[in-house]
Amino acid sequence: MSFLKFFKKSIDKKSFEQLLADKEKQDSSEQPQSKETIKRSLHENLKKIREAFGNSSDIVTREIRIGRQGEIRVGIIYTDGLINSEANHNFVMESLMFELRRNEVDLKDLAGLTLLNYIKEMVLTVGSIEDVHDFNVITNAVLSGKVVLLFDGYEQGFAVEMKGGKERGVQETTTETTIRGPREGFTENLRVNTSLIRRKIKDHRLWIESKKVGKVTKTEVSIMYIKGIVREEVVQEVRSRIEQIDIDGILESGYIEELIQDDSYTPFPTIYNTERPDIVAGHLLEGRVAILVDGTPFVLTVPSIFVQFLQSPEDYYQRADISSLIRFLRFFGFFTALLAPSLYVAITTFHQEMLPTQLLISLAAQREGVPFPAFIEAFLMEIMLEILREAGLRMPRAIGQAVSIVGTLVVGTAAVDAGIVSAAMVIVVAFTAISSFMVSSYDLAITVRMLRFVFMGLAASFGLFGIILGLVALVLHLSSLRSFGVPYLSPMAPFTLADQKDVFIRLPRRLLIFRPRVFSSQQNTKREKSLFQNENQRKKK
Amino acid sequence: MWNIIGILFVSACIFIIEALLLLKHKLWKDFIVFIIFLFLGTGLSIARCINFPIPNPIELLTWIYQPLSEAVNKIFQ
Amino acid sequence: MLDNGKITANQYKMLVLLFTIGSSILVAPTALVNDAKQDAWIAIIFTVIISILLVLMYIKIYSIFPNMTLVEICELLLGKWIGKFAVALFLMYAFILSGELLREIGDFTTTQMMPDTPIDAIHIVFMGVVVMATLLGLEVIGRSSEIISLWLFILLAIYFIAILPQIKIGNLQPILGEGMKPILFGFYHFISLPYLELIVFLMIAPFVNHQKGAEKGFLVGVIIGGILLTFVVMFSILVLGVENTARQIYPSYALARKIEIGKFFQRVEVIMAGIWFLSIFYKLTISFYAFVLGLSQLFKIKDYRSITLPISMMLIVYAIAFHPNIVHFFEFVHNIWPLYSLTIGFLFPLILLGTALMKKRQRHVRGNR
Amino acid sequence: MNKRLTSLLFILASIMLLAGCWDRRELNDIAIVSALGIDKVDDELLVTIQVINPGQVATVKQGGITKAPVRTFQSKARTLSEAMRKVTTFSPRAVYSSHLRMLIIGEDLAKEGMGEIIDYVVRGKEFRTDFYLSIAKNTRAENILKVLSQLETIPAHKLSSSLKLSEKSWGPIETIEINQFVNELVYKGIEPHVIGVEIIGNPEAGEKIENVEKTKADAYLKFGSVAIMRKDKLVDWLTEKESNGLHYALGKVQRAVINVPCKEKKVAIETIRTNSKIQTKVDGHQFKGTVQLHIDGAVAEVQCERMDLEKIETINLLQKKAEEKVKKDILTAIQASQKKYEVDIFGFGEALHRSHPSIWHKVKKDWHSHFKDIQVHVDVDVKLRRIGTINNSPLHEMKP
Repeated sequence: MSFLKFFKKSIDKKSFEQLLADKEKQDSSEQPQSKETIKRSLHENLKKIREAFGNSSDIVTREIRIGRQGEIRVGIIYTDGLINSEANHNFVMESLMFELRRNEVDLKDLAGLTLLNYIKEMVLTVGSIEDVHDFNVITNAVLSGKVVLLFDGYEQGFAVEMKGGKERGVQETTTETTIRGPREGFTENLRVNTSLIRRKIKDHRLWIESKKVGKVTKTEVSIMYIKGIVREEVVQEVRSRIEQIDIDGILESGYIEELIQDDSYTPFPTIYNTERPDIVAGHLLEGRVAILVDGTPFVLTVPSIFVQFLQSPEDYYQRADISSLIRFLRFFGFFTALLAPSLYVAITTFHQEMLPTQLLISLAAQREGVPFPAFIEAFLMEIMLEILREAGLRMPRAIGQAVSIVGTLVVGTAAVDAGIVSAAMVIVVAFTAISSFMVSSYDLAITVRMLRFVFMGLAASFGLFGIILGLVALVLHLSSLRSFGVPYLSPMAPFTLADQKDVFIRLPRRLLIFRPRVFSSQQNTKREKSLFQNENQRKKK
Repeated sequence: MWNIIGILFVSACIFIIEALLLLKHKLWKDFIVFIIFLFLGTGLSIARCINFPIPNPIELLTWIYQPLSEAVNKIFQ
Repeated sequence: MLDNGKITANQYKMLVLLFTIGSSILVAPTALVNDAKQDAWIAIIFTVIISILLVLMYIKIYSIFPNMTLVEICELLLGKWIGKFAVALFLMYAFILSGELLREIGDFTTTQMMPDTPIDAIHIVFMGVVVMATLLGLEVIGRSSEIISLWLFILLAIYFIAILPQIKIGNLQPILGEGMKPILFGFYHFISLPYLELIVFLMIAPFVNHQKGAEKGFLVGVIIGGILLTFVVMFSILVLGVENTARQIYPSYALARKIEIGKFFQRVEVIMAGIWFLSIFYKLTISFYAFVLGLSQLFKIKDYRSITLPISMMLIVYAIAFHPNIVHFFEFVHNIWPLYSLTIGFLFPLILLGTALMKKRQRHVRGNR
Repeated sequence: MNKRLTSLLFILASIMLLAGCWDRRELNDIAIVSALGIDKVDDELLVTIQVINPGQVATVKQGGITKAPVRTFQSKARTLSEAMRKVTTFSPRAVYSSHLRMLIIGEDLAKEGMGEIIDYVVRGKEFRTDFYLSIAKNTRAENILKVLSQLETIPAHKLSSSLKLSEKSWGPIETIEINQFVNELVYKGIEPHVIGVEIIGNPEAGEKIENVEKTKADAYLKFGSVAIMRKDKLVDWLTEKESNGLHYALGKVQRAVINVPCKEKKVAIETIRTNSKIQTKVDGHQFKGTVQLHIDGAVAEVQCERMDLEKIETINLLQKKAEEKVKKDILTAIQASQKKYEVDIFGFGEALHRSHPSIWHKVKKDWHSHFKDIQVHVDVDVKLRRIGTINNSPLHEMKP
């Protein structure tokens, strides 16, 4: 193993160094004007900015005059649609144009301040203002929803935070619905999303680190964790993996997911994504790290383990006994979704002796005249099902309904009547489809859909023997996976007795005192009190 | 015929997978041992396919232990 | 020492357990009942007790050299050349064991489940998964064993509970009707089949992350495995009867055929096949792993992974070439294997232990001077 | 690492998909055998298989009967395997016998010795051991298999389910699975016995579908007496009384009726559960057998007048009479087996083995001759627990 590791490391290192070099080269070639500071002449500056944006119509560059006689010319630059234009009118332009005139301020003598400081400190009634000197910074500021003010005769400007514009509000999630539980879901706006979590966890130890990722898109990516609960190594790992991302664009958290996951040769999701703030908050409290990406409502949490893809937030909102039962049902659903068609194929074509006689006779009667072998029959039906599902998904919602009805009822019945498939097969396929909806995570459900075909192939060639071997191989593969250092199958393998309270069953809350040991930094309890105790202990050390 | 081609194909696959890795790291000793065993494996497989007799350790064991085994069985009968 | 990752004591325990019941769980009743008739269950309990002593010996060796595999211990104690020779003998044992196990899988599958499938195909496919496990390394094998043993326990529980209604107590009588000799004969065969083979665990023990845990896990695994096997043998006699059990090639499978609860829960002998496949998979994987690892240590190469695939080719060939037919296989297992196992699984570690203790004393004496 | 595994899995997968499916058989390619009949004709074995016609069974369920729900195929050969293979030459589908329900042996074959067929049935992977064994009384097995049945569409299923049912509710009948038969065949302390099946009515009419359409069938099958065997050969048929006694002694009776005489009429006692124990003791050089039988029963029917069921004496009397009745049956059976047939169907030898293994080893060689002289003591204990939903019979107070 050692040499393999070494091998891997050396490759990583090499490529990383190379990447860095490439990056620098690219940076220098793409943005030669990067170090350029702004000029004294406003006119020139505005012209330059307009050129930089190629006279894009949504970039507004406006020149106004302020002061009693309008002696100072100010350029206002912003992107239409990205800023809150009302606030811009009220707090920037009005302040500049009216306040200065109304108060009859002598711009030559400003209580000992320079003009710019005066404007910054006494005129502009907005929250965040940055000084800018650089064209590059200006373009970035304009693109991220800031209003840039340039003053004629000064080599300095202001970037005023004025984010706004049309955005989707906080709505109910459509991908992860629950009967009981909060209705709100994340939006595309990163700030809104962090605020949603902040509202749930009102603690100063909830830390956020942000970074711009994507050379072209410059998407903001934040990692969020609760200091003191989270394992430092995991945060460090997340940080460094995000650091290493070298890509021109991040359009969705899926990009990040793919770039930072441990093992790309696996059909299983090793990073959890969710649209629900309550899930993220729960995960943070267990000691995980959340990765938020601007522009998508899907938030990633790491490390992720296998069982959590079969759990639902509702498990924690309902009574413990009901939740446990439903969890069992979900595991059952997972296995049926994975194995039902392959078991049917294996039993009816290899192990007929396993069927009760009456069942065998009625199955055989149904199969009279069916032209395909059971495997092909199952395969066709499964393919048809997948087509229907995908078509229903992509179609306008109104038509989708009709398609699914046509698909399931008409095609299914007609196929049986025409004697192309047997009725039992339709039942099996339908049952499988329903079961796959029990798998609470969509990512895992897709995996199951894919692996189902593998198992059908195994069943068709070796019957139950093949299925058993397939299952063993599957378990081996799952055991070899890790998610940010945490074994994917934990806490079952490696087995941790203390963590079993919240795996297949969920014990009542008063028994769930401890956080899962695989994620959190110490064996600290879920209760605040002891968290402080831990901090104290650390200080003593 | 086909199974010999199959065996050669599999051996070639194994060779490509492993040898490249070993050579890249200049693990000469590993490489030599690997090659020896690959030849052994391929040779044995082909020998079996053409029904060529291959040495069987079981026969050796039987030859060694047979008298003892008979004695033991006699005791217990 | 090669870097193979570490396994936990619990995983080690599960591996020992799976190794103990693997293969034996399917065929043990026949051999035992053939030897000891009604008293097979006494023979098995007796064997389990003796096997604890045997395992204590293995543990002793392990505790003297907690960080070395059997191959390394051997070379250290017996010197380079004698050591290498002894290692070669041990490796041959591991290789033959792996081959026999693979053959057993092929024989069972082609006899009971898929008579038309060529045995080579079964071997290749099964070996494929074993190779996958070996390549993934001990850590993965250990972790997966925890999951698999969970399934196994569930299946075993179903199996045992479902067979309960079929029991006829009268089948156990007469107790000790044939005297002690048959029991000893049963012991002689039974200790060789799973227990003496446990020596391959000395190749794996050093990779357990906790020495005391490994020692305890070894014992506990063997005892639990022994209890499960006792149950299987007892149920075979209680349900099938002595004559019938002795006649079956795969008695546990025949036993599972008797399961019938109501009209719906029947024809589930595949449960037994599942239990057996899962457990023998680990037995084969461990012995194969021990062989490949030992071989790589013998040749002092850096990573066993590079020779795994070629060796698996050889194993597939030998699985067939070892025995021309199933009768030859049974005769070998019945007559030769116990003695061979005694040599490698008992005599060989005994010599090692003796040498180790002697050297230790010498060093002690020298140290005193 | 992963590259290595991926390529390995790819190779494996391609091998599997390219080469797999040796054992595949589709449901519509197999002929499900429901019953197997074996006769001996001119030194050859005549095999009759009853094959289910699934399509037809399904249509029967929907109401219409057009064709027979089963087909029979026959072939003759020296060995069973050969005969079974030969069937394929005129059956369009592969013969599949895992769902066999009944194995019926012709009487001629049984008399000659049915040992030769046992091995095939036990060795074959396809034969599960859960089917029932039966001997065709006074006829050939093939004729039994040709009779169509009412209520159950598949005759073999009719046979096996009626056998199972009557085992529970009718004393003389018992199911014999092939494993039990083989065990008894091998074991020296007991001889096997097999239930017989016979055709009542006109056998030829039974083959036609019209047989099923009538309310009273022209021909139907009935289980009745027990065939006792010496080794694998049929010795004789027990009478109903004897088989009744045999099953009581073996504890095989679950629910049965004991008719106890009262005056000229009868009182019927229904057994609820029985529990029997056969033991053999050694008394000097004498073997002494005991049969202990406990029966829990209930009064099911009273025919005679003036019987006061409210009195404990009446119940005691009834118990005693029932005990005598059962004891007589058992003794008859034992006597018949000892004197008439000289076959130990009760398993006294087995009981001896269990209690005195060392003595058994000495006598097992000629247990046969020892068995004849065993003194058997039968001890029956009947307990009447209930008397039904009324206390005294209306007959009790019927006007004289």
